[in-house]
Amino acid sequence: MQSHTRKLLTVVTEAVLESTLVKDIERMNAHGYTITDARGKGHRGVRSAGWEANSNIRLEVVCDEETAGAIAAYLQEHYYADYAMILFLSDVEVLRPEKF
Amino acid sequence: MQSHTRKLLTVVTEAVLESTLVKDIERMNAHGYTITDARGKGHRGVRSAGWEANSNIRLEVVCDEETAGAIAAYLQEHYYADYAMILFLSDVEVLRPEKF
Amino acid sequence: MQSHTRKLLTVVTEAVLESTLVKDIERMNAHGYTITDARGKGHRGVRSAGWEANSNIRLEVVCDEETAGAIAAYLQEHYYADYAMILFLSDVEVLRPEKF
Amino acid sequence: MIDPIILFFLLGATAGLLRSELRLPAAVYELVSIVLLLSIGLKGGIELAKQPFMDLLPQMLAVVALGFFLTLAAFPVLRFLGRFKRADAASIAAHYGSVSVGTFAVVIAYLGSRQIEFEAHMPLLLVLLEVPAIIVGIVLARGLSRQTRWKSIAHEVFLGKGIVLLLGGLLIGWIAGPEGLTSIEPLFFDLFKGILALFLLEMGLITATQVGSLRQYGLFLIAFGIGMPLFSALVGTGLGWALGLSIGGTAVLATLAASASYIAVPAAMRISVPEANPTLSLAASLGITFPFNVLLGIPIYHALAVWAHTFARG
Amino acid sequence: MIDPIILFFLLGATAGLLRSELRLPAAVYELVSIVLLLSIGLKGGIELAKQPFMDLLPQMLAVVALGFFLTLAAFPVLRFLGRFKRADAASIAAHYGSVSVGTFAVVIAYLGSRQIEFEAHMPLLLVLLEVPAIIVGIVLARGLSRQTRWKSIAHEVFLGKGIVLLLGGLLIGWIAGPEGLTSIEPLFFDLFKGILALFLLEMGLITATQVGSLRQYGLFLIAFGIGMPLFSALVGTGLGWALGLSIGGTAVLATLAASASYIAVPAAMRISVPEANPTLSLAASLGITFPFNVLLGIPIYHALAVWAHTFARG
Amino acid sequence: MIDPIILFFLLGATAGLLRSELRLPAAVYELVSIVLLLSIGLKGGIELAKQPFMDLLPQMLAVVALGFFLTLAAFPVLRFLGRFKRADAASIAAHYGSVSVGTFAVVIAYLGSRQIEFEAHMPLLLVLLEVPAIIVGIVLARGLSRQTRWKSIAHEVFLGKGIVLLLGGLLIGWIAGPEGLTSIEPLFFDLFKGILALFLLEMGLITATQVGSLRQYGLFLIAFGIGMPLFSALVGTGLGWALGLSIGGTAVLATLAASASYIAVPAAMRISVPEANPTLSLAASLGITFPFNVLLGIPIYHALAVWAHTFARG
Ligand SMILES: Nc1ncnc2c1ncn2[C@@H]1O[C@H](COP(=O)(O)O)[C@@H](O)[C@H]1O
Ligand SMILES: Nc1ncnc2c1ncn2[C@@H]1O[C@H](COP(=O)(O)O)[C@@H](O)[C@H]1O
Ligand SMILES: Nc1ncnc2c1ncn2[C@@H]1O[C@H](COP(=O)(O)O)[C@@H](O)[C@H]1O
Ligand code: NA
Ligand code: NA
Ligand code: NA
Repeated sequence: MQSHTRKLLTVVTEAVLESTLVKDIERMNAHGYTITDARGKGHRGVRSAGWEANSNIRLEVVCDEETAGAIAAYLQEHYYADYAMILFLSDVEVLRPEKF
Repeated sequence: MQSHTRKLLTVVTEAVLESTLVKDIERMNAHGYTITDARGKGHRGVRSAGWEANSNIRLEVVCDEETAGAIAAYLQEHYYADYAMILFLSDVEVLRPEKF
Repeated sequence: MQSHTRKLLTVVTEAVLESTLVKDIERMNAHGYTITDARGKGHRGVRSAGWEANSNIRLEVVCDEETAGAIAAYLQEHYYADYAMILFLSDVEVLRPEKF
Repeated sequence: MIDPIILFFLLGATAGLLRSELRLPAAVYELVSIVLLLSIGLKGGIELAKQPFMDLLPQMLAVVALGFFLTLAAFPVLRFLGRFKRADAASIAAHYGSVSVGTFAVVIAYLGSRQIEFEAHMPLLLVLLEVPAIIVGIVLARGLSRQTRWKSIAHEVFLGKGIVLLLGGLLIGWIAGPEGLTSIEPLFFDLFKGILALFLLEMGLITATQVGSLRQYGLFLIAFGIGMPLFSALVGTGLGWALGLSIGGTAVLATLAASASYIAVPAAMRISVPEANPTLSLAASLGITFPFNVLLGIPIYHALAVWAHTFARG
Repeated sequence: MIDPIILFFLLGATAGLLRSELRLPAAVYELVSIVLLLSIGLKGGIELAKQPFMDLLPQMLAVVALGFFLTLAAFPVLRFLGRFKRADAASIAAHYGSVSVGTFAVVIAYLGSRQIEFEAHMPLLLVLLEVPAIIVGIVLARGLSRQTRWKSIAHEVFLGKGIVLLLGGLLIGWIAGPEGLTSIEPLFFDLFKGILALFLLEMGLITATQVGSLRQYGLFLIAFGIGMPLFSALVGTGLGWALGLSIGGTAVLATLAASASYIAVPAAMRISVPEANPTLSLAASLGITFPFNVLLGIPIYHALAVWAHTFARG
Repeated sequence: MIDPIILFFLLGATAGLLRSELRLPAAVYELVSIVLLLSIGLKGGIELAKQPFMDLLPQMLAVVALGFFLTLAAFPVLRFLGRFKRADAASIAAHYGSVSVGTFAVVIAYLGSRQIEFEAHMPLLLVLLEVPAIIVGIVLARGLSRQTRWKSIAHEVFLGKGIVLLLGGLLIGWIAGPEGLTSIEPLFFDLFKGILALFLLEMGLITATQVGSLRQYGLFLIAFGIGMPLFSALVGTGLGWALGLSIGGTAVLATLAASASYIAVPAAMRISVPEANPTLSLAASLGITFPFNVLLGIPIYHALAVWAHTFARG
């Protein structure tokens, strides 16, 4: 069983951005994404998920390094200034590289 | 404080598989697992978690490299063909290696 | 676009600890955290999230290596003995190091 | 006059097609279905208490046979006319041989608001009709292989949420009887149609998500999704008439036959026939047959029942 | 005598301020708002069926103009007196030019328990008053630039959960009429005030979370959060009187004018004017204006309406 | 005749033991408990309004003493007969010195359906009986150390969800009075037993999950889980009789004494006595005592109350 390295991009941001981000990501050639509901705290204060305006999502994309970098740069440029958002990248091994 | 390297195996798949996967994983000597509800999109289309048949789970197992490889290979062999599923592996440090 | 390495500390533990942990983490200089609801199984048995006493949370903190180590050691010392809890660390790249 | 609960379905479907932000949280959907399943069971149970169980045996057996027959009838059509893979044909056939509780709730509401009586043990037939199709579907896909893990399949089928709540409700209603239940009537009976309205709103939203898959799988699936329930309703009407059911009861049985599962069967097929593509069967069952039955089918099946009874008498 | 639903609000606010563990799951909050929005729509729809639509046109146009006017009136105050950034002033103004469905539900309950009649098409005006402020707010923030993506803004505004459920309820009520809806009354009408009580409990909890931000942004925001609704209520009273509304109807219109959005507008602004700080507008709208209206405002607006009608007659 | 709500509990327990797929989402469980807690509080509050508060003081003090006494009585049994670790014995004792709101709701429903009157301020005693056991439990585990953070414990205890909703309901009922509440009756009073049925369904499912731990911890826990409530019920009956309560009131007080906490105390112990194993106390309280009380205990405690009153009079 051979494994291949890809990037996992994780974004935590405001739930209101969900559909916008999904469109962005698809346009930038990611082959998929996974979303979970989240709450948290950061520079823009507590986001406790008690109601819509106050909820976070946690979005993950597994993709090649280039795509991950491009998406990260795009999100940072377009949303960091105005939205509660963090993102980070890590290395993951996948078994079927053609899926990502 | 000494730390030890283990593998983190992450699986995103259909919620309907939850109890089956849990049995598989336990049989293959993982000492635990963590599950969160998720939604997403991949080769098998949008899974928006609006209702049961359409929901994903995100399952994590921290274990030694061998177990992780074995589980990954088993899942790939048994479920990749028929189910919406991705999996990826990464390196993590744990403090108490005997727990995993 | 330059990237910087940070640590991602992930903790899975009992939901009842949420507010206590959040206070601990903030006191130890983490700049933020993200929480999702979870269920799972470990040495302390099945925690199926059917009701409050039985639910887990999954808490993530991105921070520098020192803070991550300090939080991990603190949690291990104060909660490992009495609570269902695991924690693990991994390396992540962030774009804006000043945020973490 | 159009029933308001149908309007809720249309509202949901329209909102879904227009890609509105409207969405019911999964927990609300589950609450609503749990209450509906229990209500239907309880109502049936109360009535079951009134009649000797033995009298129902012939109807019960007939309905089980109906489930086998409909699945077996659908399979060759799908396999040879539709050119579906064996597993897909078997899985879709199982969906159509089984029943939809949502459709059942709508036909009950339909008859209720027109004050048409029907045999009160219908929920029992609903439960019975859910199961045989699943077994036939698995056998059609797998053959009668030794390897089929019937024990775990039985567990999956009989201990699924739907059957447990329906059967549980039936038993509670049976044991407690009408007086025993007065204290829980406000939740389970008075709110029934309001909760059904919320359920149909959600069903409309879900139905709308199936349109994409339909476009992909084309005309045959649409034709089957309308033709099969019409055929099944004819068989159901005939059987209802033969069993001596009232007009209302015949209409309910025809609707049951015509309805296609979208909860119990998909879950069972996903586990037992995983190579079948769930998108196909759900597109047909949710995208075509459910809205067809709810909007047009039920009045047609009612007319069929009236016609069968008049024809027989005259 | 104080209405019990107000007590639920105070309970929630107290629990929140004392940092109690009490919390309603997000799914419960959504269920409760969905039922409230549908109830309000349905009730309005039933009454709409009784009168020729054309007679309402003048009121509808007047209410749209009111939405434009209130937003435009709030903006300079925020920009020049409050010294807010352009985007922030525009966003807060949009919140106050639009309406709060929760406040509407409370004024309805208030008048209901005092048996004061009001024009039954008020939910229609509610829907109409939600929209113009959003458009004005975006234009104030962005100017009339070509780049503004009006299509996606229109989608955001008209297909948001609130409008879809209110309008959907209105249409269903209109089509089905009072008799058609009897079967769903137990859920949507009988439970209305109980569900409103749960909603206000949650609103109290949410309001309490805004206190921190208020402390940060200070006196001007508090003054605006009380002064603006009083001004808007005066305008609303005047308009209600000029349109020939009853005392109850005038009080409702004044309350609508006085209320500030905390669902539809925040969502729209977050997408269309992202550089506006949402903490500011929510602190004002949820932390000040909602409790002010619910606890003190509504009786004041009612008194205003009585006064306007007496004054006019006398 | 068996009450249908008990049947819902049995349905849940059976489904759980058979490992059915049936599961109520956490949000539904929370909604159901929130409504139950508020209903109980409101009902008590209405009645509280009718009597001078001072008359209740003796009963209130007696009930607080009962909470202290039961916890102190249970501890040595667990520590020396059961050979539990100090922390475990203290924690289990606290569970049994406190009360279960679910059991309270069942005894209320039981008396209600038999039209047996009871003192209407019982919810107030319920609240009072929740707290002392927690304090005793912590002291038993920790000793009277200076380090115990009583401030944060008090916060945990008095601002937990249960107490806030019960007390909040009591206050709202008290202030608003019976007429004030008519508008929210349909949700909080008419649906009470239906919602209790859903709650017991879920409790059955949860109870079933405790069987595994019971097997592990064995006979002593089972004996304690039945013996302790019987003893407590005797004490409660005696106290009820001594305080001059009616037969119904005595039965309620006996049931309160007999019931064991599974919400407030577990949460408090988990934070304040973390070294106590929560599996032990929950297995006893949920796996044994709750079903015992609901299925057998309550009729016994009722018989006890009748017997005490006859015996006393005769
Ligand atoms: N250091 C951190 N570690 C983990 N999650 C974080 C961190 N900082 C922020 N977050 C998450 O990202 C969201 C937005 O962050 P911010 O833009 O800093 O407010 C927060 O609500 C948290 O959920
Ligand atoms: N590239 C990806 N990155 C993150 N999650 C993915 C990706 N591809 C698929 N997924 C998740 O895995 C599920 C199944 O994937 P698939 O089998 O490709 O449909 C999807 O519903 C997503 O939640
Ligand atoms: N090996 C593991 N991999 C992933 N999650 C785990 C593992 N072990 C434990 N967990 C999670 O951590 C929680 C507490 O673990 P424990 O203290 O071992 O009972 C469990 O309920 C699981 O959610
Ligand atoms: Na069928
Ligand atoms: Na306004
Ligand atoms: Na007790």
